[in-house]
Amino acid sequence: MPERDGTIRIGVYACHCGTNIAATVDVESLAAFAKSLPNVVVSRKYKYMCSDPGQELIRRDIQEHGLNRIVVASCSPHLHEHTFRTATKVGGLNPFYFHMVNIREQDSWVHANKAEATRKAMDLVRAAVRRVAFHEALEKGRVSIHPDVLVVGGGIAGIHAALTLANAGKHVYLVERDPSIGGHMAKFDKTFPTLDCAACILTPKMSAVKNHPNITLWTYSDVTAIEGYVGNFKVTVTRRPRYVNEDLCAGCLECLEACVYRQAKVPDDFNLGLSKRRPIYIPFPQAVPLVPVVDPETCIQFKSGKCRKTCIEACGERLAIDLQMEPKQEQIEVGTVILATGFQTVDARRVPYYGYGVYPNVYTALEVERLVNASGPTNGEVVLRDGRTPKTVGIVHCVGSRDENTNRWCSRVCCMYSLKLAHLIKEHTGAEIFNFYIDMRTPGKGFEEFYQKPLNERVHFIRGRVAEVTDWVLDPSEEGRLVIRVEDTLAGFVRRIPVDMVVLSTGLEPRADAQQVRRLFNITRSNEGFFLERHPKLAPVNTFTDGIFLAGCCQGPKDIPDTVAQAGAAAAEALALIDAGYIEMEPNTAHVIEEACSGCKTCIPMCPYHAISFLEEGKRAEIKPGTLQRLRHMCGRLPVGLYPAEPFR
Amino acid sequence: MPKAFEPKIVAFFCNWCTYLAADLAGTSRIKYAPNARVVRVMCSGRVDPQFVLDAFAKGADGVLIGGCHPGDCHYQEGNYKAVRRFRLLQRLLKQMGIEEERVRLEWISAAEGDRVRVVMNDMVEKLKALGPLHEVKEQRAAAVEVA
Amino acid sequence: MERKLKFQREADPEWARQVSERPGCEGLFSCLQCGTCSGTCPLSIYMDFAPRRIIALVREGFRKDALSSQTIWLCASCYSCAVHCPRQIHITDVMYSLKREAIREKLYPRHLPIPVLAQEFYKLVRGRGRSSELWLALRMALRSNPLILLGMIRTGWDLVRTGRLSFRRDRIEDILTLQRQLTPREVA
Amino acid sequence: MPSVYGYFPGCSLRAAGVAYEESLLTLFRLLDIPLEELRDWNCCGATSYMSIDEGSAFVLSARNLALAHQAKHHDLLVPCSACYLALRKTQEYVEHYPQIGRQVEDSLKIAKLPPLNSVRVRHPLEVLYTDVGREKIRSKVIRQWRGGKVACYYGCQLVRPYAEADRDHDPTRMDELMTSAGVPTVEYSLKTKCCGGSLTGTMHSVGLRLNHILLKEALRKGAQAIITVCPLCQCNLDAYQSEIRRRTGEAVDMPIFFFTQILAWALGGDVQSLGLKRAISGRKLVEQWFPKEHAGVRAAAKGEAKAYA
Repeated sequence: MPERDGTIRIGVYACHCGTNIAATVDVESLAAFAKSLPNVVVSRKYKYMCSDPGQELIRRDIQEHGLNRIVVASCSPHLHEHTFRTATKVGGLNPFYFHMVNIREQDSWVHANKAEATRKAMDLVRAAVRRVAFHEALEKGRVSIHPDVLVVGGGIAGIHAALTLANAGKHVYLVERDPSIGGHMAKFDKTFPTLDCAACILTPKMSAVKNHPNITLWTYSDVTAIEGYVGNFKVTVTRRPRYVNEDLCAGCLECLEACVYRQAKVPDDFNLGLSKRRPIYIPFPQAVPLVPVVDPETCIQFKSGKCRKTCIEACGERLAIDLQMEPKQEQIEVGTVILATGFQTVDARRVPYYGYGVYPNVYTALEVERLVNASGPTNGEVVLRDGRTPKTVGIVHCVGSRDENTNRWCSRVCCMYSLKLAHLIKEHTGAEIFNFYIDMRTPGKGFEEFYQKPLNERVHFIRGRVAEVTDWVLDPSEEGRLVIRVEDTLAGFVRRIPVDMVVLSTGLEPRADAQQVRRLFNITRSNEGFFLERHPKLAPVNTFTDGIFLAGCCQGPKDIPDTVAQAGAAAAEALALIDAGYIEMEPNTAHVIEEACSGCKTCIPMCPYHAISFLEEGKRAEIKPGTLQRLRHMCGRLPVGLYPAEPFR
Repeated sequence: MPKAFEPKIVAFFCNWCTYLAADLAGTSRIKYAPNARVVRVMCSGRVDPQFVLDAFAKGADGVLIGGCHPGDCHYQEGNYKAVRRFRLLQRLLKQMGIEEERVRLEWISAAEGDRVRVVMNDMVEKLKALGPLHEVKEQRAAAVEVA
Repeated sequence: MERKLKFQREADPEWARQVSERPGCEGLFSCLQCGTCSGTCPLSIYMDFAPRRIIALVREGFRKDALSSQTIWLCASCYSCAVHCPRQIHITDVMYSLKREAIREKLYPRHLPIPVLAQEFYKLVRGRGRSSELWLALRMALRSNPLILLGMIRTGWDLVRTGRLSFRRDRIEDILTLQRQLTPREVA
Repeated sequence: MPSVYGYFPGCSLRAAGVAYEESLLTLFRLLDIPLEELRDWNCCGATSYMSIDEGSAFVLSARNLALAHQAKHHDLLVPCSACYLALRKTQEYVEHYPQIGRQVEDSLKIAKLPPLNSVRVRHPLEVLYTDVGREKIRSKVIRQWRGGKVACYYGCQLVRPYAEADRDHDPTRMDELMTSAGVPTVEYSLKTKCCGGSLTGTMHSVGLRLNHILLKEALRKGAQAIITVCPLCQCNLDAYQSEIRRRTGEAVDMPIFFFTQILAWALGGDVQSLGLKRAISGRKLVEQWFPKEHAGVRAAAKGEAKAYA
């Protein structure tokens, strides 16, 4: 280390960032000002400090001018702190002899007055120059990464991530809350824009999960506790009783037929209540695992204890049905976690003027997905609740999207799935179809081409947000039908269009329990409630908690190709950690100055991670080995001997 | 007064929420008053009352502490510690004759870029109404020194 | 034949900005032009420009077209647009603001009785502190189209017969103070 | 529930909506809820005033609110939807826009009135639903409904942006109160569609058309009468039916009631005190449903209305 005679020799570098900074901050004066500060040996300005030549400046100056402290005034440390620490290190200094000043995000971009912004930049640089002199050399610690991975959520995102990891030879625990994996995709009939049969592409992957030697699949289960830190998470999974033993059941489904309920009477969740099931059921024929579930809410044995238990009889000597089953807890250790907890569709009742829940012939798009699905409740026939085939259908876009009264965001997939449903309903019924849209969004490979299909099938496209779906009659032709009232903004007048069936293209939103999941995993949510990625462009599957990655719609609405791509990316990030075998930890954790510690024990209850213990021998506090990685802050109650290391002194 | 009073604010922003919110305000090009100088801390729980008193003693007219919303702390409960300490600090400042409004604790999540603008501008407004601290300080110099 | 061509010099973007800063008119520029307002408006079918187009005219700065439209006067203040708007624009308040400007600038359509009624109501309430329907109807009709009265005779008689239309002109006690309070003011 | 409510009748309840005031006062007497009329109240400004001068439109409403505050009322009962909206809107704007707040305050100083305070503006529908409650009303019903089904029509201004009286898109409180009083209601999807307000006077044929649609749809849904909460809606629907008949040749003739008339009747009010004789349309049904022999349990004479003042 070129600390020639113990004197502090600081290099200050002010970045123009093109005109991003230079337009609002007088970088020339800033550099000149820095030169005048104590201990500053070199002060330079450069167009792009983060570029190779910019970094090279730092390296050369360290060597030529014997610098031992570096200050860069440029963008947010969240963007380039790592870059410049590396440059400092390449120059031969400990990377923590570097300090960064944010004069872009928190100065040039948020102020308009150049004099004020320049003065602010000078203040910040002066403070940094003072501060960097106190920096100490720190060494990064290393933690080993447990090679097993936890994937939470068994939709297409979780399935794809789990298979990718398992194929790479890593052991995966896949935890799904529903009785079967498959998620929303299992409900779809065809997928846009190729019109592949969703089941044909999904079910092989579902079976692969079940049969993969490297995947432990726990359905009907929840993650109920997690502790630890990257590389070393301890996870508790609670498996709810399905009252059928997965190991003993052969999937013959004879118990279903044998149920004392001759008629299925319970609304079927998987078909969104469009069909009925028995108290013992499988969610859908291709369910994985193909093991029935008993619903204690409706099973006579659970309600009265007086059932003939014909299901147990039918199961015979397999003895797979166990009505005494209790919840079971599994403890596992994993090094990384992939969250793929998905989304929910907006409750259409939140837009009351569209009449969902009031008029039986108003459907949500997901319900219609089930209607057009060959394995759905009507075997693929699009029929209304009263058995009629609709002759006119209205598809209303943006229900619960782009609306300050419900959700502000565009849900990204509704335009495309609405086009797909228009095509499928047309194909199934020959009905006259009206699509009502605000803007048609088809940005994806093959999407715009797909838009041509319903257009050429003479589907009507009316640009206007539907004002109401109602049953009041203004013209005799409207008697007994639903009337859609809308301004045809392109034709320039208000129209009333009577239809037999209304399809509400409901948007995607965070699951109702996203907040609990966020707390459980200690990650962040963005404004709208989806899980927040570390950086929207450069770290789209990382979270702010190391070792926890995101895949699929829990991070934001997206279609199947994007979900699968993101799941692959999350798996790759996990693999990168696992294959490195260790991760370097930021060294900004607490440590104890042994000679100063009086053994007062004040710090011990302050630490939320229980990372501090008391050493009887020596009568002083000690940071427990191995817990230090989570202890990345000082809580502020600073007893004499406990000392936060740089850079957050 | 010869020139309009521009209050000096020292802001302590937590690394995980409010600092990111301030970055977001930047990327969204939201404009706000340039009176604050931001110090990045890992957690609002790290803000020792001593830091605040020090800032006042060295010429700040106001101190802003920004942390994650309750329940959102990256370190589980640092912001709860911050709020407990903050309440005590407010009482202490009052006894010293420093108006409570000069120190402010705000929960600003990483997604609330615009909230940074609202809080900053509002604080500058309020401090302008209060006037510079040092006038008060001169009268109560002894009290500050004791702290 | 009407020639439909707009030159950009006819637009007044500064006016658009001013309107968007008036109380209640914020959010004008966030309009999606989705047409929910026009669709839900019970009167848009009688308007020369549906409410959505008024918003478009305002934010593009076509001041005269917006202020001289019949639309703003047909608005019955039912607020249906405001509660349905996906951008929560207070369209009714925009209409009010345009009405006031149209009156001030004398740009309102002369053949419509509605602005006449509004002005007569204004005078009546300023003068007496209360409104009385009979006098209001008479004055409006005399100033716009006396033939309106013919159509009202039957209804008017029904109301008189059932004691629901009084010839008395009500006035509050403290009218002089109220008049001092009501010096005309525009908040924008 | 406050022990006494301030009462702001508004111009319409002293004119075309007089039956509303008569039945409202009877109903509140039957419920033993005292009302105290605001001294020297003025017009709320309605929609027209706002079209000319916004600042002084707020002053008009503010004066009434300040009078209520001066009289130490916490709750101000405002039966007319237009007045209700004007007062609520004024409160919101004064709160939200400091410049409006300052102007209003200055104008109140001229009249030596106190600054605005948190007087709660309440519509009778809200008071009956939340303060009195359906249970209490059900327990006090002493007359069994002998009429047909009714359509509850809420109109526009009572349920729109500044209102707290009911849900904006799908209000149900009037229907629930009617059910509590044993009156069958129909699903009426036009319940919040505008009646046109003053357009019946200015753009006559447009106004008639809007009211025609409302009447026709109520009939189609099997209602024999429409119940309203607003003097303007009631007047529009009631007073123009003969003209609608003349113009369309359709035989519409249905009574239009105030909800207070129905409730007060169910609670045993004297038929003479409900303003029923002021009905213009559907008189045959009015007489059939509310026969004269239904003298009150305790007669509330017409003149007594003023006694509250």
